[in-house]
Amino acid sequence: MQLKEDKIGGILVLKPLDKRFDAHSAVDFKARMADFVSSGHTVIILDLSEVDFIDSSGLGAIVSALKTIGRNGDLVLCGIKETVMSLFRLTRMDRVFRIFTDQGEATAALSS
Amino acid sequence: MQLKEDKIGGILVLKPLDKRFDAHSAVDFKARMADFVSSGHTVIILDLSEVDFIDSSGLGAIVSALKTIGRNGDLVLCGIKETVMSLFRLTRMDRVFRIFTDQGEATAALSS
Amino acid sequence: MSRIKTTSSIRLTIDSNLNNVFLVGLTVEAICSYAPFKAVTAYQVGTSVVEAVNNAIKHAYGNQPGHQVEVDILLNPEGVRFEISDTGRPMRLQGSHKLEYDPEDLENLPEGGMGLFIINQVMDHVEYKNFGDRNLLTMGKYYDCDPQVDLCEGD
Amino acid sequence: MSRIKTTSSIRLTIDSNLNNVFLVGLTVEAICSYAPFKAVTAYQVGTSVVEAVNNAIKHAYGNQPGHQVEVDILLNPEGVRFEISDTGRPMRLQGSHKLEYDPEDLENLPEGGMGLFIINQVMDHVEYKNFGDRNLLTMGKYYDCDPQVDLCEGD
Ligand SMILES: Nc1ncnc2c1ncn2[C@@H]1O[C@H](COP(=O)(O)OP(=O)(O)O)[C@@H](O)[C@H]1O
Ligand SMILES: Nc1ncnc2c1ncn2[C@@H]1O[C@H](COP(=O)(O)OP(=O)(O)O)[C@@H](O)[C@H]1O
Repeated sequence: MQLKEDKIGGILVLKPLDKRFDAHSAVDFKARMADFVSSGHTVIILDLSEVDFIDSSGLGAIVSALKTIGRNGDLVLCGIKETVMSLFRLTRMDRVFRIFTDQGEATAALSS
Repeated sequence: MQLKEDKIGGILVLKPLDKRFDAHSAVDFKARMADFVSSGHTVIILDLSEVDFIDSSGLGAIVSALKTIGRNGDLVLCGIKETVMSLFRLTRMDRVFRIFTDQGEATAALSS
Repeated sequence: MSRIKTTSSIRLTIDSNLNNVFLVGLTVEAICSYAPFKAVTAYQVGTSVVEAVNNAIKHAYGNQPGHQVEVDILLNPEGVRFEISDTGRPMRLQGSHKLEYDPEDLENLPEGGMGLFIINQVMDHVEYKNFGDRNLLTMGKYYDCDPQVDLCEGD
Repeated sequence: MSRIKTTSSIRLTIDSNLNNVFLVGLTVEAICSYAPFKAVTAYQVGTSVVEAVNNAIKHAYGNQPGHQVEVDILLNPEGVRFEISDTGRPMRLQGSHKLEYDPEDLENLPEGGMGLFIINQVMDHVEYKNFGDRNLLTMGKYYDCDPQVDLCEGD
Protein backbone atom coordinates (compact mmCIF):
# COMPACT_ATOMS: atom_id res chain seq x y z
CA MET A 1 0.00 0.00 0.00
CA GLN A 2 1.30 3.41 -1.03
CA LEU A 3 1.17 5.88 1.89
CA LYS A 4 1.82 9.61 1.54
CA GLU A 5 3.55 10.85 4.71
CA ASP A 6 3.47 14.41 6.06
CA LYS A 7 4.52 15.89 9.36
CA ILE A 8 2.60 18.80 10.83
CA GLY A 9 4.31 19.72 14.09
CA GLY A 10 4.39 16.53 16.13
CA ILE A 11 1.57 15.00 14.14
CA LEU A 12 2.10 12.37 11.46
CA VAL A 13 -0.38 12.61 8.58
CA LEU A 14 -0.76 9.46 6.52
CA LYS A 15 -2.74 9.28 3.29
CA PRO A 16 -3.21 5.90 1.59
CA LEU A 17 -2.97 6.49 -2.16
CA ASP A 18 -4.59 3.22 -3.22
CA LYS A 19 -8.26 3.49 -4.08
CA ARG A 20 -9.08 0.15 -2.52
CA PHE A 21 -8.30 -0.56 1.13
CA ASP A 22 -9.06 -4.26 1.20
CA ALA A 23 -7.87 -7.59 2.60
CA HIS A 24 -4.91 -7.49 0.21
CA SER A 25 -3.61 -4.06 1.21
CA ALA A 26 -4.62 -4.44 4.89
CA VAL A 27 -1.75 -6.83 5.66
CA ASP A 28 0.85 -4.35 4.45
CA PHE A 29 -0.92 -1.40 6.10
CA LYS A 30 -0.91 -3.12 9.51
CA ALA A 31 2.83 -3.76 9.32
CA ARG A 32 3.58 -0.20 8.21
CA MET A 33 1.49 1.27 11.03
CA ALA A 34 3.26 -0.91 13.61
CA ASP A 35 6.59 0.44 12.26
CA PHE A 36 5.45 4.05 12.55
CA VAL A 37 4.29 3.55 16.13
CA SER A 38 7.41 1.70 17.21
CA SER A 39 9.55 4.50 15.77
CA GLY A 40 7.78 6.94 18.09
CA HIS A 41 4.83 8.30 16.12
CA THR A 42 1.86 8.14 18.44
CA VAL A 43 -0.28 11.01 17.18
CA ILE A 44 -1.50 10.12 13.70
CA ILE A 45 -4.08 11.48 11.28
CA LEU A 46 -5.20 8.94 8.70
CA ASP A 47 -6.53 10.78 5.65
CA LEU A 48 -8.83 8.44 3.69
CA SER A 49 -9.78 10.95 1.00
CA GLU A 50 -8.26 8.86 -1.82
CA VAL A 51 -9.96 5.65 -0.67
CA ASP A 52 -13.03 4.61 -2.67
CA PHE A 53 -13.51 1.22 -1.05
CA ILE A 54 -12.93 -0.43 2.30
CA ASP A 55 -13.85 -3.91 3.47
CA SER A 56 -13.91 -5.46 6.94
CA SER A 57 -10.21 -6.35 6.72
CA GLY A 58 -9.41 -2.69 6.02
CA LEU A 59 -11.51 -1.62 8.98
CA GLY A 60 -9.81 -4.30 11.09
CA ALA A 61 -6.37 -3.02 10.12
CA ILE A 62 -7.28 0.51 11.24
CA VAL A 63 -8.62 -0.86 14.55
CA SER A 64 -5.39 -2.81 14.94
CA ALA A 65 -3.40 0.43 14.49
CA LEU A 66 -5.57 2.15 17.10
CA LYS A 67 -4.84 -0.63 19.58
CA THR A 68 -1.11 -0.53 18.83
CA ILE A 69 -1.03 3.19 19.57
CA GLY A 70 -2.96 2.54 22.75
CA ARG A 71 -4.09 5.05 25.33
CA ASN A 72 -0.94 7.17 25.22
CA GLY A 73 -1.40 8.37 21.67
CA ASP A 74 -4.10 9.26 19.21
CA LEU A 75 -5.30 8.02 15.82
CA VAL A 76 -7.98 10.10 14.16
CA LEU A 77 -9.51 9.82 10.70
CA CYS A 78 -10.48 12.36 8.07
CA GLY A 79 -11.64 12.72 4.47
CA ILE A 80 -13.89 9.65 4.50
CA LYS A 81 -16.12 9.40 1.41
CA GLU A 82 -19.84 8.82 1.89
CA THR A 83 -19.86 5.24 0.56
CA VAL A 84 -16.88 4.26 2.72
CA MET A 85 -18.49 6.01 5.69
CA SER A 86 -21.57 3.82 5.27
CA LEU A 87 -19.44 0.81 6.21
CA PHE A 88 -18.10 2.58 9.29
CA ARG A 89 -21.71 3.19 10.31
CA LEU A 90 -22.86 -0.36 9.53
CA THR A 91 -20.17 -1.78 11.83
CA ARG A 92 -20.52 1.12 14.33
CA MET A 93 -16.86 1.99 13.81
CA ASP A 94 -18.04 5.62 13.47
CA ARG A 95 -18.40 5.51 17.27
CA VAL A 96 -14.93 4.13 17.84
CA PHE A 97 -12.94 6.74 15.91
CA ARG A 98 -12.85 10.50 16.02
CA ILE A 99 -13.66 11.44 12.42
CA PHE A 100 -13.04 14.86 10.84
CA THR A 101 -13.93 16.39 7.49
CA ASP A 102 -10.38 17.12 6.38
CA GLN A 103 -6.76 17.40 7.52
CA GLY A 104 -7.29 21.01 8.63
CA GLU A 105 -10.06 20.13 11.05
CA ALA A 106 -8.21 17.09 12.32
CA THR A 107 -4.99 19.04 12.93
CA ALA A 108 -6.86 21.81 14.72
CA ALA A 109 -8.57 19.32 17.02
CA LEU A 110 -5.35 17.48 17.85
CA SER A 111 -3.35 20.69 18.41
CA SER A 112 -5.86 22.33 20.78
CA MET B 1 -35.69 -0.78 -26.30
CA GLN B 2 -37.68 1.84 -24.42
CA LEU B 3 -38.24 4.95 -26.58
CA LYS B 4 -39.72 8.21 -25.30
CA GLU B 5 -41.81 9.80 -28.08
CA ASP B 6 -42.60 13.50 -28.45
CA LYS B 7 -44.08 15.52 -31.30
CA ILE B 8 -42.93 19.07 -31.89
CA GLY B 9 -44.90 20.40 -34.84
CA GLY B 10 -44.31 17.93 -37.64
CA ILE B 11 -41.14 16.63 -36.04
CA LEU B 12 -40.97 13.33 -34.16
CA VAL B 13 -38.51 13.38 -31.24
CA LEU B 14 -37.35 9.96 -30.06
CA LYS B 15 -35.28 9.43 -26.93
CA PRO B 16 -33.97 5.92 -26.16
CA LEU B 17 -34.23 5.44 -22.39
CA ASP B 18 -31.87 2.47 -22.18
CA LYS B 19 -28.34 3.37 -21.16
CA ARG B 20 -26.81 0.84 -23.53
CA PHE B 21 -27.53 0.94 -27.24
CA ASP B 22 -25.92 -2.35 -28.24
CA ALA B 23 -26.35 -5.38 -30.49
CA HIS B 24 -29.16 -6.61 -28.25
CA SER B 25 -31.26 -3.41 -28.38
CA ALA B 26 -30.31 -2.59 -31.99
CA VAL B 27 -32.57 -5.30 -33.45
CA ASP B 28 -35.64 -3.87 -31.71
CA PHE B 29 -34.65 -0.27 -32.49
CA LYS B 30 -34.36 -1.01 -36.21
CA ALA B 31 -37.84 -2.53 -36.33
CA ARG B 32 -39.36 0.36 -34.35
CA MET B 33 -37.77 2.94 -36.63
CA ALA B 34 -39.06 1.16 -39.73
CA ASP B 35 -42.57 1.30 -38.19
CA PHE B 36 -42.31 5.04 -37.49
CA VAL B 37 -41.18 5.77 -41.03
CA SER B 38 -43.81 3.59 -42.68
CA SER B 39 -46.50 5.35 -40.61
CA GLY B 40 -45.43 8.65 -42.17
CA HIS B 41 -42.82 10.10 -39.78
CA THR B 42 -39.97 11.25 -41.98
CA VAL B 43 -38.51 14.10 -39.95
CA ILE B 44 -37.01 12.65 -36.78
CA ILE B 45 -34.73 13.89 -34.02
CA LEU B 46 -32.98 11.09 -32.17
CA ASP B 47 -32.02 12.33 -28.70
CA LEU B 48 -29.18 10.16 -27.34
CA SER B 49 -28.76 12.04 -24.06
CA GLU B 50 -29.66 8.99 -21.94
CA VAL B 51 -27.30 6.68 -23.83
CA ASP B 52 -24.00 5.88 -22.07
CA PHE B 53 -22.80 3.25 -24.50
CA ILE B 54 -23.09 2.44 -28.19
CA ASP B 55 -21.41 -0.32 -30.20
CA SER B 56 -21.10 -0.85 -33.95
CA SER B 57 -24.48 -2.59 -34.08
CA GLY B 58 -26.09 0.46 -32.47
CA LEU B 59 -24.37 2.73 -35.01
CA GLY B 60 -25.47 0.37 -37.79
CA ALA B 61 -29.09 0.52 -36.62
CA ILE B 62 -29.07 4.34 -36.76
CA VAL B 63 -27.55 4.22 -40.26
CA SER B 64 -30.25 1.75 -41.25
CA ALA B 65 -32.93 4.20 -40.03
CA LEU B 66 -31.30 7.00 -42.03
CA LYS B 67 -31.44 4.87 -45.17
CA THR B 68 -35.06 3.90 -44.53
CA ILE B 69 -36.03 7.57 -44.28
CA GLY B 70 -34.11 8.23 -47.47
CA ARG B 71 -33.67 11.53 -49.26
CA ASN B 72 -37.21 12.77 -48.72
CA GLY B 73 -36.94 13.08 -44.95
CA ASP B 74 -34.46 13.88 -42.26
CA LEU B 75 -32.90 12.11 -39.29
CA VAL B 76 -30.72 14.25 -37.04
CA LEU B 77 -29.05 13.43 -33.72
CA CYS B 78 -28.62 15.37 -30.50
CA GLY B 79 -27.46 15.02 -26.89
CA ILE B 80 -24.56 12.68 -27.66
CA LYS B 81 -22.23 12.16 -24.68
CA GLU B 82 -18.50 12.61 -25.17
CA THR B 83 -17.61 8.91 -24.83
CA VAL B 84 -20.35 7.86 -27.25
CA MET B 85 -19.27 10.66 -29.62
CA SER B 86 -15.76 9.20 -29.68
CA LEU B 87 -17.15 6.13 -31.44
CA PHE B 88 -18.98 8.29 -33.99
CA ARG B 89 -15.63 9.96 -34.70
CA LEU B 90 -13.67 6.70 -34.85
CA THR B 91 -16.03 5.34 -37.51
CA ARG B 92 -16.43 8.78 -39.18
CA MET B 93 -20.18 8.62 -38.55
CA ASP B 94 -19.87 12.21 -37.25
CA ARG B 95 -19.60 13.18 -40.93
CA VAL B 96 -22.68 11.23 -41.93
CA PHE B 97 -25.15 12.70 -39.44
CA ARG B 98 -26.12 16.24 -38.57
CA ILE B 99 -25.44 16.38 -34.84
CA PHE B 100 -26.80 19.03 -32.44
CA THR B 101 -26.19 19.79 -28.78
CA ASP B 102 -29.77 19.36 -27.63
CA GLN B 103 -33.40 19.08 -28.76
CA GLY B 104 -33.76 22.87 -28.88
CA GLU B 105 -30.92 23.32 -31.36
CA ALA B 106 -32.06 20.37 -33.45
CA THR B 107 -35.66 21.61 -33.61
CA ALA B 108 -34.53 25.12 -34.56
CA ALA B 109 -32.37 23.77 -37.39
CA LEU B 110 -35.12 21.51 -38.75
CA SER B 111 -37.80 24.21 -38.53
CA SER B 112 -35.85 26.93 -40.32
CA MET C 1 -32.52 4.92 -16.03
CA SER C 2 -32.40 1.17 -16.28
CA ARG C 3 -35.29 -1.21 -16.23
CA ILE C 4 -34.28 -4.85 -16.05
CA LYS C 5 -36.84 -6.73 -18.10
CA THR C 6 -35.20 -10.08 -18.70
CA THR C 7 -32.64 -12.11 -16.79
CA SER C 8 -29.02 -11.85 -17.76
CA SER C 9 -26.09 -13.57 -16.14
CA ILE C 10 -22.33 -13.74 -16.01
CA ARG C 11 -19.84 -15.93 -14.17
CA LEU C 12 -16.66 -14.52 -12.64
CA THR C 13 -13.81 -16.89 -11.85
CA ILE C 14 -10.64 -15.96 -9.99
CA ASP C 15 -7.71 -17.85 -8.61
CA SER C 16 -7.70 -17.95 -4.80
CA ASN C 17 -5.39 -14.99 -4.26
CA LEU C 18 -6.48 -11.88 -2.33
CA ASN C 19 -4.75 -9.88 -5.07
CA ASN C 20 -7.58 -10.72 -7.51
CA VAL C 21 -10.54 -9.89 -5.30
CA PHE C 22 -10.73 -6.20 -6.18
CA LEU C 23 -11.57 -7.20 -9.77
CA VAL C 24 -14.67 -8.96 -8.45
CA GLY C 25 -15.48 -5.89 -6.35
CA LEU C 26 -15.17 -3.49 -9.30
CA THR C 27 -17.39 -5.77 -11.41
CA VAL C 28 -20.15 -6.16 -8.85
CA GLU C 29 -20.18 -2.42 -8.07
CA ALA C 30 -20.42 -1.59 -11.79
CA ILE C 31 -23.25 -4.04 -12.41
CA CYS C 32 -25.15 -2.92 -9.30
CA SER C 33 -24.67 0.74 -10.24
CA TYR C 34 -26.26 -0.03 -13.59
CA ALA C 35 -29.13 -1.86 -11.88
CA PRO C 36 -31.81 0.16 -10.05
CA PHE C 37 -29.97 0.29 -6.73
CA LYS C 38 -29.24 3.40 -4.73
CA ALA C 39 -25.54 4.33 -4.89
CA VAL C 40 -24.84 3.33 -1.28
CA THR C 41 -26.65 0.02 -1.77
CA ALA C 42 -24.69 -0.78 -4.94
CA TYR C 43 -21.52 -0.09 -2.98
CA GLN C 44 -22.53 -2.23 0.01
CA VAL C 45 -23.65 -5.13 -2.17
CA GLY C 46 -20.21 -4.97 -3.80
CA THR C 47 -18.61 -5.03 -0.35
CA SER C 48 -20.70 -8.05 0.65
CA VAL C 49 -19.54 -10.04 -2.35
CA VAL C 50 -15.93 -9.02 -1.64
CA GLU C 51 -16.36 -10.25 1.96
CA ALA C 52 -17.73 -13.57 0.73
CA VAL C 53 -14.88 -14.05 -1.74
CA ASN C 54 -12.29 -13.05 0.89
CA ASN C 55 -13.79 -15.67 3.21
CA ALA C 56 -13.60 -18.39 0.57
CA ILE C 57 -9.93 -17.59 -0.01
CA LYS C 58 -8.95 -17.13 3.64
CA HIS C 59 -11.04 -19.79 5.33
CA ALA C 60 -12.13 -22.36 2.73
CA TYR C 61 -8.72 -22.42 1.00
CA GLY C 62 -6.58 -21.31 3.99
CA ASN C 63 -4.97 -18.57 1.88
CA GLN C 64 -3.56 -21.12 -0.58
CA PRO C 65 -3.47 -19.91 -4.19
CA GLY C 66 -4.16 -22.32 -7.06
CA HIS C 67 -7.84 -22.90 -6.35
CA GLN C 68 -10.87 -21.34 -7.97
CA VAL C 69 -13.53 -19.10 -6.53
CA GLU C 70 -16.58 -18.69 -8.76
CA VAL C 71 -19.15 -15.92 -8.55
CA ASP C 72 -22.31 -16.32 -10.61
CA ILE C 73 -24.23 -13.08 -10.99
CA LEU C 74 -27.88 -13.19 -12.04
CA LEU C 75 -29.56 -9.90 -12.82
CA ASN C 76 -33.28 -10.55 -12.49
CA PRO C 77 -36.24 -8.19 -13.00
CA GLU C 78 -36.70 -7.81 -9.23
CA GLY C 79 -33.18 -8.05 -7.87
CA VAL C 80 -29.71 -9.48 -8.14
CA ARG C 81 -28.56 -12.89 -6.99
CA PHE C 82 -25.01 -14.11 -6.34
CA GLU C 83 -23.81 -17.68 -6.09
CA ILE C 84 -20.31 -17.88 -4.65
CA SER C 85 -18.71 -21.27 -4.69
CA ASP C 86 -15.46 -22.88 -3.64
CA THR C 87 -14.17 -26.43 -3.32
CA GLY C 88 -12.33 -25.91 -0.05
CA ARG C 89 -13.06 -26.59 3.60
CA PRO C 90 -16.76 -26.18 4.43
CA MET C 91 -17.81 -23.53 6.95
CA ARG C 92 -18.89 -24.71 10.38
CA LEU C 93 -22.37 -23.29 10.62
CA GLN C 94 -22.71 -20.71 13.32
CA GLY C 95 -25.93 -19.27 14.69
CA SER C 96 -26.54 -15.59 14.22
CA HIS C 97 -23.91 -13.17 13.02
CA LYS C 98 -23.91 -10.50 15.65
CA LEU C 99 -21.40 -7.76 16.11
CA GLU C 100 -21.57 -6.67 19.72
CA TYR C 101 -18.83 -4.67 21.32
CA ASP C 102 -18.25 -1.63 23.48
CA PRO C 103 -16.81 1.21 21.33
CA GLU C 104 -15.07 2.58 24.49
CA ASP C 105 -13.32 -0.68 25.33
CA LEU C 106 -10.15 -0.22 23.28
CA GLU C 107 -8.55 -3.58 24.05
CA ASN C 108 -11.59 -5.56 22.98
CA LEU C 109 -12.48 -3.81 19.74
CA PRO C 110 -13.01 -6.32 16.91
CA GLU C 111 -10.27 -6.60 14.29
CA GLY C 112 -12.07 -9.37 12.42
CA GLY C 113 -15.29 -11.32 12.45
CA MET C 114 -17.18 -8.51 10.73
CA GLY C 115 -17.52 -10.06 7.25
CA LEU C 116 -20.52 -12.31 7.83
CA PHE C 117 -22.16 -9.56 9.88
CA ILE C 118 -21.86 -7.13 6.95
CA ILE C 119 -23.20 -9.72 4.50
CA ASN C 120 -26.20 -10.45 6.70
CA GLN C 121 -26.94 -6.78 7.30
CA VAL C 122 -26.74 -5.81 3.64
CA MET C 123 -28.31 -8.72 1.77
CA ASP C 124 -32.01 -9.65 1.84
CA HIS C 125 -31.30 -13.35 1.56
CA VAL C 126 -28.22 -15.38 2.57
CA GLU C 127 -27.90 -19.15 2.43
CA TYR C 128 -24.86 -21.39 2.79
CA LYS C 129 -24.89 -25.00 1.60
CA ASN C 130 -22.37 -27.76 1.20
CA PHE C 131 -22.72 -30.16 -1.76
CA GLY C 132 -20.11 -32.89 -1.52
CA ASP C 133 -16.88 -31.17 -2.44
CA ARG C 134 -18.46 -27.83 -3.28
CA ASN C 135 -19.55 -25.05 -0.92
CA LEU C 136 -22.15 -22.61 -2.18
CA LEU C 137 -23.09 -19.29 -0.66
CA THR C 138 -26.22 -17.80 -2.22
CA MET C 139 -27.09 -14.17 -1.55
CA GLY C 140 -29.86 -12.01 -2.96
CA LYS C 141 -30.79 -8.35 -2.85
CA TYR C 142 -33.97 -6.71 -4.14
CA TYR C 143 -33.68 -3.43 -6.02
CA ASP C 144 -34.32 -0.49 -3.73
CA CYS C 145 -34.72 2.21 -6.31
CA ASP C 146 -37.54 2.69 -8.81
CA PRO C 147 -36.05 4.82 -11.60
CA GLN C 148 -39.59 5.61 -12.79
CA VAL C 149 -40.18 7.37 -9.48
CA ASP C 150 -36.95 7.97 -7.55
CA LEU C 151 -33.90 9.90 -8.41
CA CYS C 152 -31.41 7.02 -8.16
CA GLU C 153 -28.05 8.43 -7.19
CA GLY C 154 -26.48 5.25 -8.55
CA ASP C 155 -27.58 6.12 -12.06
CA MET D 1 -4.75 7.26 -8.48
CA SER D 2 -3.97 3.66 -9.21
CA ARG D 3 -0.60 2.11 -9.81
CA ILE D 4 -0.72 -1.50 -10.95
CA LYS D 5 2.27 -3.20 -9.39
CA THR D 6 1.46 -6.89 -9.71
CA THR D 7 -0.61 -8.87 -12.17
CA SER D 8 -4.16 -9.73 -11.28
CA SER D 9 -6.66 -11.61 -13.37
CA ILE D 10 -10.28 -12.61 -13.67
CA ARG D 11 -12.26 -14.76 -16.09
CA LEU D 12 -15.71 -13.79 -17.30
CA THR D 13 -17.97 -16.47 -18.77
CA ILE D 14 -21.32 -15.86 -20.42
CA ASP D 15 -23.77 -17.95 -22.33
CA SER D 16 -23.86 -17.04 -26.04
CA ASN D 17 -26.81 -14.67 -25.86
CA LEU D 18 -26.53 -11.00 -26.88
CA ASN D 19 -28.60 -10.22 -23.79
CA ASN D 20 -25.59 -11.01 -21.55
CA VAL D 21 -22.97 -8.97 -23.39
CA PHE D 22 -23.61 -5.68 -21.57
CA LEU D 23 -22.46 -7.36 -18.34
CA VAL D 24 -19.07 -7.95 -19.96
CA GLY D 25 -19.06 -4.33 -21.17
CA LEU D 26 -19.84 -2.93 -17.71
CA THR D 27 -17.09 -5.09 -16.20
CA VAL D 28 -14.39 -4.15 -18.69
CA GLU D 29 -15.26 -0.45 -18.46
CA ALA D 30 -15.10 -0.56 -14.65
CA ILE D 31 -11.75 -2.37 -14.59
CA CYS D 32 -10.27 -0.07 -17.25
CA SER D 33 -11.55 3.01 -15.42
CA TYR D 34 -9.71 1.79 -12.32
CA ALA D 35 -6.55 1.19 -14.36
CA PRO D 36 -4.49 4.17 -15.53
CA PHE D 37 -6.40 4.73 -18.75
CA LYS D 38 -7.91 8.00 -19.91
CA ALA D 39 -11.70 7.97 -19.62
CA VAL D 40 -12.26 7.80 -23.39
CA THR D 41 -9.72 4.99 -23.72
CA ALA D 42 -11.34 2.96 -20.92
CA TYR D 43 -14.65 3.39 -22.73
CA GLN D 44 -13.26 2.39 -26.14
CA VAL D 45 -11.43 -0.64 -24.76
CA GLY D 46 -14.77 -1.71 -23.24
CA THR D 47 -16.40 -1.24 -26.64
CA SER D 48 -13.71 -3.34 -28.33
CA VAL D 49 -14.29 -6.26 -25.98
CA VAL D 50 -18.05 -5.95 -26.53
CA GLU D 51 -17.45 -6.07 -30.30
CA ALA D 52 -15.31 -9.19 -29.94
CA VAL D 53 -17.90 -10.94 -27.77
CA ASN D 54 -20.73 -9.92 -30.12
CA ASN D 55 -18.73 -11.41 -33.00
CA ALA D 56 -18.20 -14.70 -31.15
CA ILE D 57 -21.94 -14.95 -30.50
CA LYS D 58 -23.12 -13.80 -33.95
CA HIS D 59 -20.50 -15.37 -36.19
CA ALA D 60 -18.78 -18.22 -34.33
CA TYR D 61 -22.02 -19.50 -32.77
CA GLY D 62 -24.44 -18.19 -35.43
CA ASN D 63 -26.57 -16.54 -32.73
CA GLN D 64 -27.29 -19.87 -31.08
CA PRO D 65 -27.54 -19.71 -27.29
CA GLY D 66 -26.24 -22.56 -25.12
CA HIS D 67 -22.54 -22.06 -25.83
CA GLN D 68 -19.90 -20.31 -23.76
CA VAL D 69 -17.88 -17.22 -24.48
CA GLU D 70 -14.95 -16.71 -22.13
CA VAL D 71 -13.11 -13.47 -21.54
CA ASP D 72 -9.88 -13.64 -19.55
CA ILE D 73 -8.74 -10.25 -18.29
CA LEU D 74 -5.14 -9.78 -17.19
CA LEU D 75 -4.24 -6.50 -15.53
CA ASN D 76 -0.47 -6.16 -15.89
CA PRO D 77 1.85 -3.39 -14.70
CA GLU D 78 2.10 -1.97 -18.22
CA GLY D 79 -1.31 -2.64 -19.71
CA VAL D 80 -4.36 -4.86 -19.93
CA ARG D 81 -4.72 -8.03 -21.97
CA PHE D 82 -7.89 -9.83 -23.02
CA GLU D 83 -8.24 -13.39 -24.23
CA ILE D 84 -11.65 -14.00 -25.77
CA SER D 85 -12.41 -17.57 -26.66
CA ASP D 86 -15.22 -19.56 -28.18
CA THR D 87 -15.68 -23.12 -29.47
CA GLY D 88 -17.69 -22.22 -32.56
CA ARG D 89 -16.90 -21.73 -36.22
CA PRO D 90 -13.43 -20.27 -36.81
CA MET D 91 -13.10 -16.89 -38.53
CA ARG D 92 -11.87 -16.89 -42.09
CA LEU D 93 -8.83 -14.67 -41.85
CA GLN D 94 -9.20 -11.49 -43.78
CA GLY D 95 -6.48 -9.01 -44.68
CA SER D 96 -6.70 -5.54 -43.23
CA HIS D 97 -9.77 -4.18 -41.53
CA LYS D 98 -10.47 -0.99 -43.37
CA LEU D 99 -13.56 1.12 -43.17
CA GLU D 100 -13.78 3.11 -46.36
CA TYR D 101 -16.94 4.78 -47.48
CA ASP D 102 -18.28 8.07 -48.79
CA PRO D 103 -20.28 9.83 -46.02
CA GLU D 104 -22.38 11.52 -48.74
CA ASP D 105 -23.36 8.29 -50.49
CA LEU D 106 -26.48 7.44 -48.48
CA GLU D 107 -27.28 4.11 -50.15
CA ASN D 108 -23.82 2.70 -49.53
CA LEU D 109 -23.27 3.71 -45.90
CA PRO D 110 -22.09 0.74 -43.83
CA GLU D 111 -24.60 -0.85 -41.46
CA GLY D 112 -22.15 -3.52 -40.33
CA GLY D 113 -18.56 -4.57 -40.76
CA MET D 114 -17.33 -1.97 -38.30
CA GLY D 115 -16.53 -4.24 -35.34
CA LEU D 116 -13.11 -5.51 -36.38
CA PHE D 117 -12.21 -2.01 -37.59
CA ILE D 118 -12.99 -0.56 -34.14
CA ILE D 119 -11.01 -3.32 -32.41
CA ASN D 120 -7.98 -2.74 -34.63
CA GLN D 121 -8.14 1.04 -34.22
CA VAL D 122 -8.44 0.95 -30.44
CA MET D 123 -6.19 -1.90 -29.34
CA ASP D 124 -2.38 -1.90 -29.54
CA HIS D 125 -2.20 -5.61 -30.25
CA VAL D 126 -4.74 -7.96 -31.85
CA GLU D 127 -4.19 -11.60 -32.70
CA TYR D 128 -6.63 -14.31 -33.73
CA LYS D 129 -5.74 -17.99 -33.52
CA ASN D 130 -7.52 -21.26 -33.92
CA PHE D 131 -6.53 -24.22 -31.69
CA GLY D 132 -8.43 -27.32 -32.75
CA ASP D 133 -11.95 -26.70 -31.49
CA ARG D 134 -11.17 -23.42 -29.75
CA ASN D 135 -10.81 -19.95 -31.26
CA LEU D 136 -8.83 -17.39 -29.33
CA LEU D 137 -8.73 -13.64 -29.91
CA THR D 138 -5.99 -11.93 -27.91
CA MET D 139 -5.99 -8.16 -27.59
CA GLY D 140 -3.76 -5.86 -25.59
CA LYS D 141 -3.73 -2.18 -24.71
CA TYR D 142 -0.97 -0.23 -22.94
CA TYR D 143 -1.95 2.28 -20.28
CA ASP D 144 -2.10 5.79 -21.70
CA CYS D 145 -2.22 7.74 -18.51
CA ASP D 146 0.47 8.20 -15.88
CA PRO D 147 -1.38 9.15 -12.68
CA GLN D 148 1.92 10.39 -11.23
CA VAL D 149 1.97 13.03 -13.95
CA ASP D 150 -1.37 13.35 -15.74
CA LEU D 151 -4.76 14.21 -14.49
CA CYS D 152 -6.49 10.98 -15.56
CA GLU D 153 -10.13 11.75 -16.22
CA GLY D 154 -10.88 8.07 -15.81
CA ASP D 155 -9.86 8.23 -12.17
N1 LIG E 1 -16.33 -19.40 3.17
C1 LIG E 1 -15.98 -19.84 4.40
N2 LIG E 1 -15.46 -21.09 4.55
C2 LIG E 1 -15.11 -21.54 5.76
N3 LIG E 1 -15.25 -20.82 6.89
C3 LIG E 1 -15.75 -19.57 6.84
C4 LIG E 1 -16.14 -19.03 5.58
N4 LIG E 1 -16.61 -17.79 5.82
C5 LIG E 1 -16.52 -17.57 7.14
N5 LIG E 1 -16.01 -18.64 7.78
C6 LIG E 1 -15.80 -18.75 9.25
O1 LIG E 1 -16.61 -17.77 9.90
C7 LIG E 1 -15.77 -16.86 10.67
C8 LIG E 1 -16.35 -15.46 10.62
O2 LIG E 1 -16.19 -14.92 9.31
P1 LIG E 1 -16.22 -13.36 9.07
O3 LIG E 1 -17.39 -12.77 9.81
O4 LIG E 1 -16.20 -13.11 7.62
O5 LIG E 1 -14.93 -12.78 9.76
P2 LIG E 1 -13.37 -13.04 9.49
O6 LIG E 1 -13.22 -13.57 8.11
O7 LIG E 1 -12.75 -11.70 9.68
O8 LIG E 1 -12.94 -14.03 10.56
C9 LIG E 1 -14.40 -16.98 10.07
O9 LIG E 1 -13.38 -16.63 10.97
C10 LIG E 1 -14.37 -18.45 9.65
O10 LIG E 1 -14.06 -19.27 10.75
N1 LIG F 1 -15.40 -14.34 -33.87
C1 LIG F 1 -15.67 -14.51 -35.19
N2 LIG F 1 -15.87 -15.76 -35.68
C2 LIG F 1 -16.14 -15.93 -36.98
N3 LIG F 1 -16.21 -14.94 -37.89
C3 LIG F 1 -16.02 -13.67 -37.48
C4 LIG F 1 -15.73 -13.40 -36.11
N4 LIG F 1 -15.55 -12.06 -36.01
C5 LIG F 1 -15.74 -11.54 -37.22
N5 LIG F 1 -16.01 -12.49 -38.13
C6 LIG F 1 -16.23 -12.27 -39.60
O1 LIG F 1 -15.71 -10.99 -39.95
C7 LIG F 1 -16.73 -10.13 -40.48
C8 LIG F 1 -16.50 -8.69 -40.05
O2 LIG F 1 -16.74 -8.57 -38.64
P1 LIG F 1 -17.08 -7.16 -37.99
O3 LIG F 1 -16.11 -6.15 -38.53
O4 LIG F 1 -17.11 -7.30 -36.53
O5 LIG F 1 -18.49 -6.73 -38.56
P2 LIG F 1 -19.94 -7.41 -38.43
O6 LIG F 1 -19.92 -8.30 -37.24
O7 LIG F 1 -20.85 -6.26 -38.28
O8 LIG F 1 -20.15 -8.16 -39.71
C9 LIG F 1 -18.04 -10.72 -39.97
O9 LIG F 1 -19.14 -10.41 -40.78
C10 LIG F 1 -17.70 -12.22 -39.95
O10 LIG F 1 -17.85 -12.78 -41.24
